[in-house]
Amino acid sequence: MNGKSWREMPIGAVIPEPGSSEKYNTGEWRAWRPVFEAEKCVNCMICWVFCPDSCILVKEEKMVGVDYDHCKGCGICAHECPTNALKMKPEYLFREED
Amino acid sequence: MAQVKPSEIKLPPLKKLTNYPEKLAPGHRLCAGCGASIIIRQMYMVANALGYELVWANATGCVEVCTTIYPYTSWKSPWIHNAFENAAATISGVEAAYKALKKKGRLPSDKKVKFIALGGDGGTYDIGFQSLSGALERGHDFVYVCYDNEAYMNTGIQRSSATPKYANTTTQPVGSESLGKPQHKKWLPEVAAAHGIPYVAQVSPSHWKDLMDKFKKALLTEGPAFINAFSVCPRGWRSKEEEGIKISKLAVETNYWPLFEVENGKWRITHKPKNPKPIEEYLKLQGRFKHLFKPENQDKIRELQEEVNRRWEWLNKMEELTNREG
Amino acid sequence: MRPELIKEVTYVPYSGNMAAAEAMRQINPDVVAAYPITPQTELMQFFADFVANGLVDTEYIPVESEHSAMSACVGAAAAGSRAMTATAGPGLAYMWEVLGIASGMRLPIVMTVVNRALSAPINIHGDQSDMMGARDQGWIMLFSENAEEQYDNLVQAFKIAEDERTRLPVMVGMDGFVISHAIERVRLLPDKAVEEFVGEPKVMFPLLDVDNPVTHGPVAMTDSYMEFKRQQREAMMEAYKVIREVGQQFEEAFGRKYEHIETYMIDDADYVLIIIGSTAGTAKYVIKKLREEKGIKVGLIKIRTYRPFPYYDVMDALEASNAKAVGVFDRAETFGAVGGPLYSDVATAMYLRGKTYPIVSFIYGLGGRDTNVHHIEEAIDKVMAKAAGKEVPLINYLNLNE
Amino acid sequence: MIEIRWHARGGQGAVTASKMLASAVIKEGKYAQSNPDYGAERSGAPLRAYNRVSEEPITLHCMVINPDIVVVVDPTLLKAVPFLEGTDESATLIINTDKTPSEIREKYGIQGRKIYTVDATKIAMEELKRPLMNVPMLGALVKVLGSIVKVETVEEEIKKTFGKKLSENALNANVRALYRAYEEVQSE
Repeated sequence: MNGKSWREMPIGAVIPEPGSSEKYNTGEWRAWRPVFEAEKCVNCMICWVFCPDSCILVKEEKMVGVDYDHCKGCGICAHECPTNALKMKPEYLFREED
Repeated sequence: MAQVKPSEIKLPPLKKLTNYPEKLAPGHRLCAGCGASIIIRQMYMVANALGYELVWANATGCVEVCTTIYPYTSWKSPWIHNAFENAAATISGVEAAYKALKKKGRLPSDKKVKFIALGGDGGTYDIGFQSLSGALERGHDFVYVCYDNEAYMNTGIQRSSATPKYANTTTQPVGSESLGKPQHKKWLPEVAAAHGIPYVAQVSPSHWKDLMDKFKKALLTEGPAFINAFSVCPRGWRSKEEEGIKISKLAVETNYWPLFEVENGKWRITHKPKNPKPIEEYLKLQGRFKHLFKPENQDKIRELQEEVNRRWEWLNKMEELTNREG
Repeated sequence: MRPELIKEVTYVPYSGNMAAAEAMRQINPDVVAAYPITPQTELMQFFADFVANGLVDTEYIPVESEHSAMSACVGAAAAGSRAMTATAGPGLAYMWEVLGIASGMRLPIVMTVVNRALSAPINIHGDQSDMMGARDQGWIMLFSENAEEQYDNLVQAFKIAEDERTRLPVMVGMDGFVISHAIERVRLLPDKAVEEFVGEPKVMFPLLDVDNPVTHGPVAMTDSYMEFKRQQREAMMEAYKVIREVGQQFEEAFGRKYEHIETYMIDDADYVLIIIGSTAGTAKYVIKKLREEKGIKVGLIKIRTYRPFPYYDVMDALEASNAKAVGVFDRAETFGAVGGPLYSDVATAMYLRGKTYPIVSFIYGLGGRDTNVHHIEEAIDKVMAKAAGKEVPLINYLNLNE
Repeated sequence: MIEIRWHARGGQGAVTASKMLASAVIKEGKYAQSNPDYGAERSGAPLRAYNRVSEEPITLHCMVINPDIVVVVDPTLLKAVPFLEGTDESATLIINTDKTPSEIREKYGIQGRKIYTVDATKIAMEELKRPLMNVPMLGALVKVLGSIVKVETVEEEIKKTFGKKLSENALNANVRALYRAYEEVQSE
């Protein structure tokens, strides 16, 4: 809920904070989780170029993992990965750990 | 500034592109496996590499609704939504303002800017068609990108003029007296090309190199450019989320979604599958065509194949015709 | 540099369209997006001529429809530029959706509306149904009696629209043909004086500030939409003050008085007419004549600010008079409601003060139907009859073939 | 305030004449209106145009119903349109005809009203070589109006209106036509 008074909100529903949706956790939607095995990865960046949710984490041109706060678990990365470095596993396996 | 031919500007390899910040923030609420955000991200990869700031006008539709739910926005670029049918008119105003403020020395930033109008097929082929045509004809310096998922997906899979024949939609559903949409899809890039604008292209995110190369050309084009992008919709097409890119590839490899461009009147097919796959390969992965696989409907699949062939031949003729010597 | 054309106050024979175009030239907006429609067409032709001859620095977009005209203005205003347009009747109706977007996004766009009838049947003539149909779209609405007022109102409009307290678009209406096409004496202000009065654009959240990217026009769900609408109401209430302040500044600078309403011979009036637009001028003539010839004391309240509606001003004026009955003139219908839109507003004003004057409602001038001296006299007769306690129909049509 | 109604046919320039009159009056620091007959400007079709001229501000924004002066630009309209409509016996008529005022009075059975005639067609044909009677009729009207506007101011308006469109010869012909009608207009 927004909950803010109309007096405090910017006029015209302008959103002055770029990229604020990062605060919104779409990772909750996930039923399947892409699990990354770094040793199989060749850093081809195919997963990165196809991810619909900007969730493939890359540092210094190397794939380092998945942003689980936002990944919705569509599975495209795993499906397209040429080296099977990403595999989809049921989310419940991990949720219990939380 | 010296004119550099787009072909002389090379995009860096994928790895290098990862060095730029993501301009479409996660946390947007597009469906898992949505094609539209893949397209937008690939466009940003090009803009980042070429040093362009993109200013967006987004038609009402999935992307608009899902990326800007107050107080959240996924955009790290200036972005405006006006209405369903007027993204092209809106960007016309923004682009005109840019020219005016530049002339009057009142631009707040001197960065390299390009104006992008973005709409789904509903906002582009149908309700936004007049606005699109007007803006193309007037020659504004902008790129119109249509993410074509072949129906009004935002509101629950209603047919559009981009819906292919025999697809099952909620406003022309399959029933005892109906096989889905009775008409073929509108050939919109061809219509856009008929405006005589400098650049028109059809792309698919599965062929990302091709997409990026075309978006690069569109960015470097002075004047209007139109790009029609294949945008998989797992929810609306009744397809598997993880198969989005696979389906996109098949759309190209069956010639259902030819990759082509029209550059200053010259038509060019940018990818010619050596052995095009039969249309069934593409159709069978999507629930919206499920009814065509009943034995009594085999002729309908043939009909769709014929339409694919017809467009493919037409494109080949256009290519031949517009590239003749002398 | 665009040339300075008018260096001192000049009296010219201008039509309303010419006066509006001249105001636009002097305001020198950044962007104008417009589509021709009778009786506004001429206005845009004059302006296009200014563009073609370098008399303005404006980026002019000859769009393919009114819908796109307003859509482009929304884009241009959000971008951080000063945007103007003009339309009439069906053109305004076609813009309707985007009108609410412009005000909802709080964009200070300024538009002339050459008031024209709505179809069907199709009719190109003067009628205020267009603006009355758009009255809940969140725009500040001013009406002009004549060409000179249209000019003056446009000169004031950006100061009203861009004020931080308002940030609302402004439309200024003048009656089609009878004002837009008729030549009258108009006082033009010097180019420099207008430029100075209008001032530099006041910009908020400009889209073109790519270093500070903002999102304009997001989705607001059930948890925030209503708050934004409440803001708009507040802005409109603030506009009531701002319009008055700008009117005072205009008077100080140029000597012509602009308030929310204009009263004419009201102080001792036994009968009061309330009118919007050009017919208020005809009524002034009749009032003067009746007073001179027959000693009948009639007065007039002319509504200049229609949104926000000046309830207090109307009631102050009525209470200061000797009004025994009031005639309210609507150049628009509201089928299925009592009276026309102005009738409802005046009745509400009375309710707010706990005062009820007998009201006679007049519907006049639809589709350009002439309303002349005789018709106003006929209306005054009815108001007098009502004041005398006689039975008068609640709604009366002027110059209608019964 | 004087109210004027013009009767002419589309293409004869009555609307322009009406505008030039208003402009000249305004130029002299007085008040005027000029209204075309909206939406009926089809070439050859009968049309009306209106003027109001006054020493005082004019607030009337309705059609001219009871004109003080009626100007008939085209003599063929005398039979075709009710040119006396809305006038009373105090009205003034200015008619383009080769007849005298009393001949016109007799032919159309006109009671009261002051009648002026001028052969504007002849003036137009001689000076302009074309049947453009608006300028000569304007000359006659200016004469009848008397002190409210000077013919020299109208001449300036003609030069301003036509200056860019016409050759110097044609412009001079118009000015001659204006003055000739101004002099030649006759009353009973």
